[in-house]
Amino acid sequence: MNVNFSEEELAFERDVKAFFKDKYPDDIRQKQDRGINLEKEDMVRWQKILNDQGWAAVNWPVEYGGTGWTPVQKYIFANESAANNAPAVVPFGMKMVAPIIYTFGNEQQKQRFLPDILASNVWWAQGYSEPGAGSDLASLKMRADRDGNEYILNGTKTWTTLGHLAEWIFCLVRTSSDVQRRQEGISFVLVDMATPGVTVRPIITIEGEREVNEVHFENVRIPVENLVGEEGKGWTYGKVLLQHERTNIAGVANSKYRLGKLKERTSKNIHGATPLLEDHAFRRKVGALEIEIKALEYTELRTLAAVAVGKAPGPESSILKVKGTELQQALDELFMEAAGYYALPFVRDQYRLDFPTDDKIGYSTETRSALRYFNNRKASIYGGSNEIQKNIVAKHVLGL
Amino acid sequence: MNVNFSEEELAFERDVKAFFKDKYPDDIRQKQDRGINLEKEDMVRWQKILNDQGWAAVNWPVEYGGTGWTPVQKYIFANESAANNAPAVVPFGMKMVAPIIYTFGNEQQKQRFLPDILASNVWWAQGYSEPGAGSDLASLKMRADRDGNEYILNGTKTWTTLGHLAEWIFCLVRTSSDVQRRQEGISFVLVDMATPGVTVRPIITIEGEREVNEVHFENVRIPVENLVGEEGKGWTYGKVLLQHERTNIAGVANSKYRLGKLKERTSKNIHGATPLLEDHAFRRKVGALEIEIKALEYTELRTLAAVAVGKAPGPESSILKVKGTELQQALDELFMEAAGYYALPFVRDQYRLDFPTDDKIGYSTETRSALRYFNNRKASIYGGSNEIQKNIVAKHVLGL
Amino acid sequence: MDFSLTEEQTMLQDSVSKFIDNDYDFEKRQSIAESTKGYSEEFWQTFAELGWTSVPFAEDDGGFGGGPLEIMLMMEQFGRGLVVEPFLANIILVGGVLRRLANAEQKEQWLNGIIDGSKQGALAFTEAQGRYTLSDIITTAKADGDNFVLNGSKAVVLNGGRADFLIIPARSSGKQRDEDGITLFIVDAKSAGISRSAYQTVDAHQAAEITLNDVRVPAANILGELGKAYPTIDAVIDEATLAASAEAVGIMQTLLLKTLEYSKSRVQFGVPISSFQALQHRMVDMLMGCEQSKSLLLWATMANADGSTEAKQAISAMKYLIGTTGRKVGQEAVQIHGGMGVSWEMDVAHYFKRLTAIELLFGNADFHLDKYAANI
Amino acid sequence: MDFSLTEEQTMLQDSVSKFIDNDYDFEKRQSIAESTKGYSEEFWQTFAELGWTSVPFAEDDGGFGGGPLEIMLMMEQFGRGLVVEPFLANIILVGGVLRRLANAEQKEQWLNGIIDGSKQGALAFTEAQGRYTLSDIITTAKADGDNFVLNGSKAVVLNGGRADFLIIPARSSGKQRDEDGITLFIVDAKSAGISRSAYQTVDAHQAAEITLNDVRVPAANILGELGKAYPTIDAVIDEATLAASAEAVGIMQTLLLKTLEYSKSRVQFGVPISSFQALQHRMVDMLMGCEQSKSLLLWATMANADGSTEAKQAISAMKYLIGTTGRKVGQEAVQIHGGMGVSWEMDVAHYFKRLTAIELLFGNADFHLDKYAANI
Repeated sequence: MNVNFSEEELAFERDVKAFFKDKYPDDIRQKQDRGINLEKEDMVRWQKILNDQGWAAVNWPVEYGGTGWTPVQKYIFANESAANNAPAVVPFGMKMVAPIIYTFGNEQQKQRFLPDILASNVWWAQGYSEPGAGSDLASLKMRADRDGNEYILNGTKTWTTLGHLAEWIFCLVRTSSDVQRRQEGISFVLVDMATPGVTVRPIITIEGEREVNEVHFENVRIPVENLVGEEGKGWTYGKVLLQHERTNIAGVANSKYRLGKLKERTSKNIHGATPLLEDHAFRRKVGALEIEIKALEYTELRTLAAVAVGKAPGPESSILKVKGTELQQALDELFMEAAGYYALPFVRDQYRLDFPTDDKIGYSTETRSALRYFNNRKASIYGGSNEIQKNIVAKHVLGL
Repeated sequence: MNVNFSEEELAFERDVKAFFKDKYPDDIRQKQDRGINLEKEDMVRWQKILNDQGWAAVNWPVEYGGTGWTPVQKYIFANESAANNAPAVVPFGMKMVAPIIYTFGNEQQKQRFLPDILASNVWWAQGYSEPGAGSDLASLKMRADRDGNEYILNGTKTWTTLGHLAEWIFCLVRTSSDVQRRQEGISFVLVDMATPGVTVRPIITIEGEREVNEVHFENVRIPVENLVGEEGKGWTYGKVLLQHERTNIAGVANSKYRLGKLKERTSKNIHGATPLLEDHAFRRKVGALEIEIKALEYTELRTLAAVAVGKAPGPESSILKVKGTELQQALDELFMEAAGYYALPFVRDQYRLDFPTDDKIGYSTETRSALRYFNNRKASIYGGSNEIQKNIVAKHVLGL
Repeated sequence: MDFSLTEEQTMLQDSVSKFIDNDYDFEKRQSIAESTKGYSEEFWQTFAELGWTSVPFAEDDGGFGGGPLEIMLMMEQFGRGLVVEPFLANIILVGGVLRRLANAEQKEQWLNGIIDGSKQGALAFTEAQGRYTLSDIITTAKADGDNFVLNGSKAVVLNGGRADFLIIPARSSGKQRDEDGITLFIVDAKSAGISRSAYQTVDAHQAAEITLNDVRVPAANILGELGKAYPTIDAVIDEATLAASAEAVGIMQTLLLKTLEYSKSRVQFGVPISSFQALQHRMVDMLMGCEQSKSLLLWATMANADGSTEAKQAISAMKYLIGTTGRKVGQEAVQIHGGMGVSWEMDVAHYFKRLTAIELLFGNADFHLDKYAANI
Repeated sequence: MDFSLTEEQTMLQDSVSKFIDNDYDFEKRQSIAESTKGYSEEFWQTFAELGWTSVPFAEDDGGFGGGPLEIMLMMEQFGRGLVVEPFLANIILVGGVLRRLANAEQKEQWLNGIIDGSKQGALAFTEAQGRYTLSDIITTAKADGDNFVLNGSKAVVLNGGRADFLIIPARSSGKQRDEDGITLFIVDAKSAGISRSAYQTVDAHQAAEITLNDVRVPAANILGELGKAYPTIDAVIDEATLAASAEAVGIMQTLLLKTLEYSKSRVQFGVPISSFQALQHRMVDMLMGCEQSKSLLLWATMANADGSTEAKQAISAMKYLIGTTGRKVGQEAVQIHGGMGVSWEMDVAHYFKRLTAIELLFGNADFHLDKYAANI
């Protein structure tokens, strides 16, 4: 056991640093640092740069374009990416549907879909939740009725993040109701969102932004080739996907970055005021959170190390999601506390590149802090609520 | 609404203060202040002094010897009693069985038992829990089989606090198994512990003291006159008792007293060390706990005020028990933290009046702190665990 | 010691409560909040007509002669209804200063309009660097003949954008955090040299950044004594803390009720989620948080009303507890509502936001715990 | 960065683990703890024969040449078995000082007996007023010819009652909390002027109060340099903190396992209590606490083993986290065990007590969070 990087790992770290220095676009960096929402174009551009480097698909098998990195390499890359505040990959294509396609899809599907995901040519959305279904996914009602060589889809998906920007959507649908268990009769299908009968309606979230959507399907016809794997096995595939999603949801590298920013901002002297970080109670909170984040970093590293010696990422990854979201939300709270009264102004206009600096309210992105806090309450709700995660851990890890 | 005492209340407070000054025995005060366990004789003596004053049974109806005090008077008395660190009344007779007897017992039982409880002539123990039954009281197995004018008792009660010092025990027993619900067929009986077939065995608790017992009943014959109320209604009576028990379990006055002691002790300068109370983090913890205790004091006062205008103490008293024990246990933790290394010595011998002061370990009762912390983990377990209390509140207060 | 209400208090409470139930449902509240003004002028007139805007003022000033208890009863109901009308800014903050310091002329000119609802005011008590320290003021006031010249800026001034007049604390002497040397000036909001940048706040209230650039104010517009305003500001912020905390308690109780209701109707895995024990226990914790908060609200309000020496400790204790348990109650309400809890269309989301904003007003939990702990 | 064990490390771990499983069940442990000596001399000899007492010492000194990693692996197992034998006091504390500072003669006289198990020692690093500040020493050492004269008292000296010799930090110069001016003296425990009051601790270990009254110590018994002992004491306490924390992690994992088992077998209301969701979620929290603690134990141990600059921060981070989550895990284990959890006869009660004692050793959570936060 040792804590230091090996020579090879240090060399890799130098390469990654150099890459970010040379290739990470300055306009995107500026937007990120100033709290300005990225356009889809920004995100696509950055993904294509990563893809040119061969680093777009960190976790994919090498044969489909993955990196083949060791856990420590992945850790180094994630840290550098976060340290540069680079945009996280939109997960729906790269991290969600792609693993299902390369694991359970047929050769034709792999060839048709994977390259466009890798190159960020096609954006995907997730069609899991339904109104009324929530964390109880198996109660889903959206139907796919076989009609010759087509399925006819009817139903509604909800909480579809960035659904208004996506070209394709993957859905869990009910292909049969004549089953013993609700989990049976569910299939995994891929839908071109340009197909007639698909409509996307915005859901405005608590902080006032459009990030999620309801997607309605009315007699939407898709070819049977768009079924992934076997009919009726969608639930099994979906569970695998949820576990992939959880591995990536801890967000430790990003939390480390944000904690650094918090310390930086609260160390500043403003108009003769004592920096907040000198306040004993606040400093202890920052310290305690840093400790928890460090612990989670090692918990994740231990999990990855176990995976590297052949253990599949199993239900214990739920721990990473639960703890990871708890810490992200604790960070949100500290940013808001640090902002004080400046957490209150609801001034979204000032977050654009051409906004006059003199008119800006707050020293930095204080006026983002409460909005982020509100929005990010979703972190413990979406993707299987933390309550569901705890149920999973209780059942599958603790055997209760 | 107002926060101050009225003239009458202030006069009452003066009377109570004078009583404690004049009548509270100095040797008992010394033992209490030096952390020395009281003998049964001490407790009896103090109860008799209270009884001579007419203040033994704070909550009883006046006709049986109660005080008839208003909630504010009860509050004043409890605070003064705690401020003098006077021993709390042993609850099993005064607060547990007596309310059952004067509420559900017959005239003969009232006359036979209540005066001796009031005068502390007879000590009672509680026979509710059984091995394996725990918080699930209704699963009790101890039987009472009718045989002519007698019941024959067989079974075991456990966690019987001070059972080795008691002369009588009240028990929930099963008088019939031929019932629809487990709660039916349970009766409430009174047992002279000198009856042949009753044996008491000690249970040593976590901190190493004998405080609780197992009480075994083997063919113990008691007269049917010892049945309280109706056969098969014991469960109903027992529930009322549990609610009485909960009202008294918040222990706010005592927590206030202890918090004061904690502040006093941690304010002292010892050999050039900075007093612990000057430590910012510790001081905040003490402050936060004081705030919670103050809040609970007002929560209790509000409950008592509601009772005074005719509402019965109902399931909401569970809140007092849950929060009250949480705060007592938080105090235990702070005392232990304050003791530091001196929480570790396991030195019970030094807690007696004739122990040479020079040989004592610790400045005060530091070496009691961990033991009390360990022992008092029971506070959230006995008398219906806090989990059960929360179930009760969820069901009966929140309607879940 | 007595928790009972007088008949007058009960009537006041009922009157506000009925208004919330009959006229101020969530849909109405949202349409008001999203309107250009951000509050209903019509309702504000109703508040005045019903006498609510006159509650804390002396009968001699045309008021109702009420105190902290009456304000508490009203604010709890405003919390329940998530009322966006600027009661706190006009009646508690501005009114609190004027009824203490304004002379007859000043009352005539400014206070009457506050009480009859015809004028909007704002107390600019915050500066960016000061966080929650009321004496941290670097806005300067320099004497110049019969006038004073004000320079500086004020941050997140509640009601500042639509106020007809402003009360500006400025430093006429002393150093940055000195309590001595702070003077209150009352100025027309349209005076030369004042620029305002108004905005909505995250809880659908309104505030503004205010810059003072050589603003000339006649000495007659000083409220009270030169340099001696701090104790008044401090007392008014205490009252505002009590009022906002009462609103918070009203919100917390509403969030609990709505969460209980939702949990009973929301079915997952074939049963209502209210049947899940883990959620039940958490809702019990919410209840305990609400009850404990309500208890300290009563203590602090009564202590302040009675002029008790423990009033300031009680206020800090209350704000700390409501800050910490309010955050917890709000988060749990959202979490148990799941996706709906983070949807703009759901009332719960907006209660949560207002509760969060109150946590940040007049000193957060850390600030007040430190204040409290300094005096234990 | 690598979490894998060497073959030697795995063998060491297995060897201790097998001893716990085969020879050290709870009944045995209790009979040892309640014996007069409070530990098993026979087992202590076994520890020596198996080489465990030699693990952290250099091969030149007759040791195994192990470091923090090997100690961690052993201590986790000792935690699992709730071992009362004085490994921490003799091998980590006393041994830690001796292997750093003792000269050849001193090693011969004192260290050999520690390694072969024939001698018991104690490091008297605590004074009553000092809490967790290692430099807070008022015991004095005054030079008198070739001797030093020691006066003062030492509090809660682990293993102090049965130690054959004591290592006494005393102030040869400087003020109460100065790091400079502290000297370590090694003295026979039966020297004139030493009085000891020995007792069991609440976790069934042993300690003593020690009074030094004109104790004369030859200058040859100074360990290391006059007045320069602080860095050594500090480093040894760091190692002891790591070792005790490893023991704590072993205990926490054991408490979790025992709680899981108990909850599956304990029936209430007709079902095992493991089926109650509220308890399930709390056991998941226990698991997360255990995993997070284990992670920081690994970080801190590896950092210390590698001589990393972040080692001291890592140790404070770890002790803070284990202090806070350990307390929670212990309390939950007891609570879920119900009445059994507070019964002397149940192993869980004794794991809980030892875990609590470790929380208080070498600085509690508050102390280490302050240390950590000072350097963020």
